[in-house]
Amino acid sequence: MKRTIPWIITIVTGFVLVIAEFVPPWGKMREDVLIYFQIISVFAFFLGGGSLLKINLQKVFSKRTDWEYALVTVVGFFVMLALGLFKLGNPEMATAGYAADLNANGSWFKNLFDAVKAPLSASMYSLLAFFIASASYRAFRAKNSDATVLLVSAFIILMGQTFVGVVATGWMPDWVSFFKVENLSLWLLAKANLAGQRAILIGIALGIVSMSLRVILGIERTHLSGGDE
Amino acid sequence: MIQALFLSPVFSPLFSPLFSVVSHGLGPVFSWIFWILFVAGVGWVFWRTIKGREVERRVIFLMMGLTVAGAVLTGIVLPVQETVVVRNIFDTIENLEEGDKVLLSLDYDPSGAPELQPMAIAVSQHCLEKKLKICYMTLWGTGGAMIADVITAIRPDFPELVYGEDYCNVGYRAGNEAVLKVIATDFRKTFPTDVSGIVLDSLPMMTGVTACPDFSYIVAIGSGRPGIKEWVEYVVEPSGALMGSGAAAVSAPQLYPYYPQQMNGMMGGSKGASEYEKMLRRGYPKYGEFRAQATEIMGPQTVAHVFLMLLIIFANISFFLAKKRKGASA
Amino acid sequence: MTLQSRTSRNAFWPGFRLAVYGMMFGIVFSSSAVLSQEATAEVDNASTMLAPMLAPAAPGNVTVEDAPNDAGHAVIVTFSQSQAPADGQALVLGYEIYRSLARSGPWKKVGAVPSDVDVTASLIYKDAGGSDKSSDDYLPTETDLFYRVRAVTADSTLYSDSEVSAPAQAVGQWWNSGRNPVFFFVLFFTLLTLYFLRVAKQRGDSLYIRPLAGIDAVDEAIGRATEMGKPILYVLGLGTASDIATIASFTILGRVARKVAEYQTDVIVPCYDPIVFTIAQETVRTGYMDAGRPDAYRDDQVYFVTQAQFAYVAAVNGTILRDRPATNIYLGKFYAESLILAETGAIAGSIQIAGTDEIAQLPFFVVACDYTLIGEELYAASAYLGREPLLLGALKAQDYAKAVIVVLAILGVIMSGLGYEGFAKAFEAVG
Amino acid sequence: MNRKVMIPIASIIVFIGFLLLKFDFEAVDSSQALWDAFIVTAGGFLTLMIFSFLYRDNPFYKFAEHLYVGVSAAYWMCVGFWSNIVQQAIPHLSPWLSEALDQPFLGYKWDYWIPIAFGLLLLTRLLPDSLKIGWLSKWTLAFIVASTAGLLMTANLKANFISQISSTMSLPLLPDWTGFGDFVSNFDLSYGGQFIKMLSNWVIVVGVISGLVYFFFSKEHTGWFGRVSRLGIWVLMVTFGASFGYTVMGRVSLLVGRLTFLFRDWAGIIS
Repeated sequence: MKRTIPWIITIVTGFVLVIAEFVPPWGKMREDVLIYFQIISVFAFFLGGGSLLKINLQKVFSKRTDWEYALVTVVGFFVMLALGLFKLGNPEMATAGYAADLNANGSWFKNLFDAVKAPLSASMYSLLAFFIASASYRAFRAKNSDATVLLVSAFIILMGQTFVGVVATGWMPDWVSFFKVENLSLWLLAKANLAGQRAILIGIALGIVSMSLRVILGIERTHLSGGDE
Repeated sequence: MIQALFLSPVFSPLFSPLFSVVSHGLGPVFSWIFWILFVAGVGWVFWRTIKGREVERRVIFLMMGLTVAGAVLTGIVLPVQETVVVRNIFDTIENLEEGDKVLLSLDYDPSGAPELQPMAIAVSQHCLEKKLKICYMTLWGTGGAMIADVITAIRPDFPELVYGEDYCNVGYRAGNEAVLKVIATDFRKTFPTDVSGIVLDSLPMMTGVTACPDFSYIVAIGSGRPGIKEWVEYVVEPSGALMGSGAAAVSAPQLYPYYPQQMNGMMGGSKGASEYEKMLRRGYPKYGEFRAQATEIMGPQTVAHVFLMLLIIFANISFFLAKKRKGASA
Repeated sequence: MTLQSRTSRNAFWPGFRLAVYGMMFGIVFSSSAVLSQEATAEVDNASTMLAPMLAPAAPGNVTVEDAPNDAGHAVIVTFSQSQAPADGQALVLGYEIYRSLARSGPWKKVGAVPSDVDVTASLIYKDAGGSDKSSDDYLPTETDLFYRVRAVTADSTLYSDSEVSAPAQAVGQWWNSGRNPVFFFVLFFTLLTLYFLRVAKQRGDSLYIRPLAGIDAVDEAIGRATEMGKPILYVLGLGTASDIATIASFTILGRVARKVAEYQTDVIVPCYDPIVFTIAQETVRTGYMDAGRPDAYRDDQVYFVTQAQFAYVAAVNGTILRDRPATNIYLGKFYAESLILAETGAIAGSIQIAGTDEIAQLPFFVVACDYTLIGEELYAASAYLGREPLLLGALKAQDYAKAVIVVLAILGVIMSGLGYEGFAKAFEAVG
Repeated sequence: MNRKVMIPIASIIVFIGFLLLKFDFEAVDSSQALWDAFIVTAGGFLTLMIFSFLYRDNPFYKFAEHLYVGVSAAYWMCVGFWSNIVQQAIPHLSPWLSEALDQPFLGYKWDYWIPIAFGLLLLTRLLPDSLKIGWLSKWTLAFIVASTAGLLMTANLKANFISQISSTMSLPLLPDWTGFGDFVSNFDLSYGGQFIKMLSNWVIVVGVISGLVYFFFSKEHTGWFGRVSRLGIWVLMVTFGASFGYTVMGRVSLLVGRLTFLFRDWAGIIS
């Protein structure tokens, strides 16, 4: 039971979805399966929230190192959850009741989002600007032929996006306009880049098809491994 | 010749302390301090690298911060060159008929917003100018807030808009690819109601919309997964819907294999956004220079690019010097 | 014609009606700019000539066919347009399509098509109805349907109907022939995979796989961590349990856990996805068990962080700087966080091994990490390490499929060069 | 008092001071005004806390990190609950629940209980291990993995495999070819010229093929095979370089966005 039922579920679901691609009358069934998928994926969020709470509460109660910070996590979690689940301070509640837009302007949920989550994720993301600078300085060196090719191609694209490059090659006559930096960088992006992207894409697509095939045929069971079986 | 170069619109803001073209209120003195610090810093980094010593990471961080901060404070604005990839999206919308429906999917969160929000706003404004009807949706949980922000931003220009007739917002559904696969054939199965529980059938603009191809144009603006790639794989490929996209700069190169067969245009990063803003301003002059968000970003970005190129050059000079030294001693 | 000029004439009666029609057509179909040019001409006409006109010529040749490759409930209506207007005849703006279950009616309007400038061109309308009996636009399958096309003008009293079409039925197909190329490839690849699985089972691990630098470095890195007495950080990325990259990464994690247990060091696995977290726990525990040291496994080695991208990165960054792992291994799905992680790792001075099939992030790993598995190499790595017949066979099948593609691509290019476009066309899947 | 108490208290005082500075005392709607002040103040402080990581790990960063983790998990739960459970499932499950949550009831669909049941099975993971029913979540897992596999398989084959191959095949290797003489006499290196067009197509075709050769795993990369695979690596490196260079743009614009917020909204030093 612990092994067979998941196996049957896998095979049935997989086959429905693949065969529906080729057999039009099955289209409806596929839609239904995918609607189930949409609803189930929300439970993964619940599982996430639950696991987070479990781990952090354990930390707080056992007063492990940094338990104060775990407390911050727990408090943040509950405040956000309360604002969202009860739609507190939502101006649309007066007319629409609980159907009000969760993100209505002025709702406390949206306000807290703007105050805490938005700046945190934007700042975290913008750290990349700094890291990209240090990575360029540290790692972009012409150590060998591969690194040189990488360096040159990145450098041309960088030049193409600044006026420096445009000014530096602006003197070129029309019959060698290919070597003007803006053209060269566009060409690298649209042609040479495309070749590499396509090669990787085809390889990955094959890998995905192969793995999906093994999952649907019930050969690959990594995701079902372990546990108390 | 050199004088002309300095006075050209490209360069003069760089020398804003000299020509006092400062736009942003801090005044030339502060800009001066920034640029002096910048030049001194770059010089120092150069000297250190030539001497064969590594420059500490924090110094690089600081320099990067200073560069961008200086550029933001002085408010450099650079001319934008249009490309056909972006032009295609603008033309498609320009050629749609009044009353046509456009699906706008905002699949990003606040972290990607500096690049992508300007695209969403510019495309929305353009559609509403053309009296097209917009349906907003998102595949990201955080996208709901982004849609709310876009609508807040465009409302002042279009006070007469009626919800349900001119635009609507169906909001978010979890399920990533599964959402796309279903809406490609049946829109209402996934979105029976809009974001505040109103049945879609009762929204006048949604009559006749049963699946994605019923929209005259789809613009997917996204910064990751699920995003444009998934739109191509699960909506455009099977249903043949017409799509344009706005991509974060990081994913733009990866999306080139789909252009122009599967999507007829693409805005890449803030450059793409600023091109679109430029086209919009030319066609509809009421969107003045001062409201172009993406265009404001382009100036600092260029300065940062120059800084990065300098870093790469310094690093390689030092690398070769070190190799030579090693070669000499060996 | 711009929008302003159309709306400014709204006050004028014929113009108003025209605008209504125009909008109607606009809503139903994204028509060409040509239509609006026609309409402008008509506005001027109508405003100067208020005298009643004659009805336009009727459209003809209404033929109805079943729409291909669907589950029924749709037909395709083709008809020829009205002839160019003769003297006194009103200009045709567009055509309305009517459907009925009987030759005599009642008729139900199902859609409209704008007229084309070139009146000799025939027009096509796809009538796709609902499949739900209770729905308003239900279109029955395998029932006789009759169609009639009406040419409409700016004046609602001036129109003319076509002859009623011959009866036709919407039929559901059992096979979508437009997707044949996809189907054939699925079939081909399935057989190929099954064949090589058999071969791999028979021949065991004698199948050759070329060594991958990144993977050879893993053992070395574990040894280094042991010497330094520091832990190893294993990041599974942002993928879910159904992502191929994550599944491949599980295999490698199992192997790393076993090695780590043997060498008596520590492995830390912060997880992004709650489901991935549970599987990772099992994998590491099994690894420790295989190494014969189940007692060394602690529950807090593998822990769940959160399901928000940058919150997760923030936490992993903290771990890197606080625990200072000797080696960081990033294998799986990665997005924007790739460079943040890799650079923070470089600050901490760790050896870094990365691999992902997320193409946009590969450059950052290539630049900032010591070893990088590019795309498919990640999948291959799990086969190389595990040496399970299953994975080896699948990899072999992939390689052969690639060989076939390379040959086909070369052939295709030559064929196109020689002018046989059909060869490349045969690979295009429709619908 | 030790540092562990002093620093948080001092931070809170500074924060409240800043909040008061940003508060618009003349606003009509004072609760929204307070929120507005809070959004700007908190946004600025949290941004600085994250940026402090660039110097080194510190308690402020740690605080921001942990707050972020908690808030984001709850955010996803709320959004998912309202969008998929309330708006998508409940209108088809129960008229009573629909009314209680102010949703329209759209008719029974009994099969919608299936995903709800599967979802609840998934949550058995949260129960203590001693109950020994955690394995039930494998049913859900099987469903999720199989659906994704089914979706990925055909979509990838079509968009990323067959379409990509066919568009590589249909590239003409001799575009605008009018004979060798014409080619030589009109030869130039202009961007839109014939030679560059030809070069582009050759680069794509050869690049794709050599790239694929690099991804051959069951053959040793030696001899001519090794040389082609070497070319493949170079193609990949050009690709990575191009991506890297192009990405710099996006990354900087994010920083510009943040700094503009800090300077304009938070510190108020630019207009």
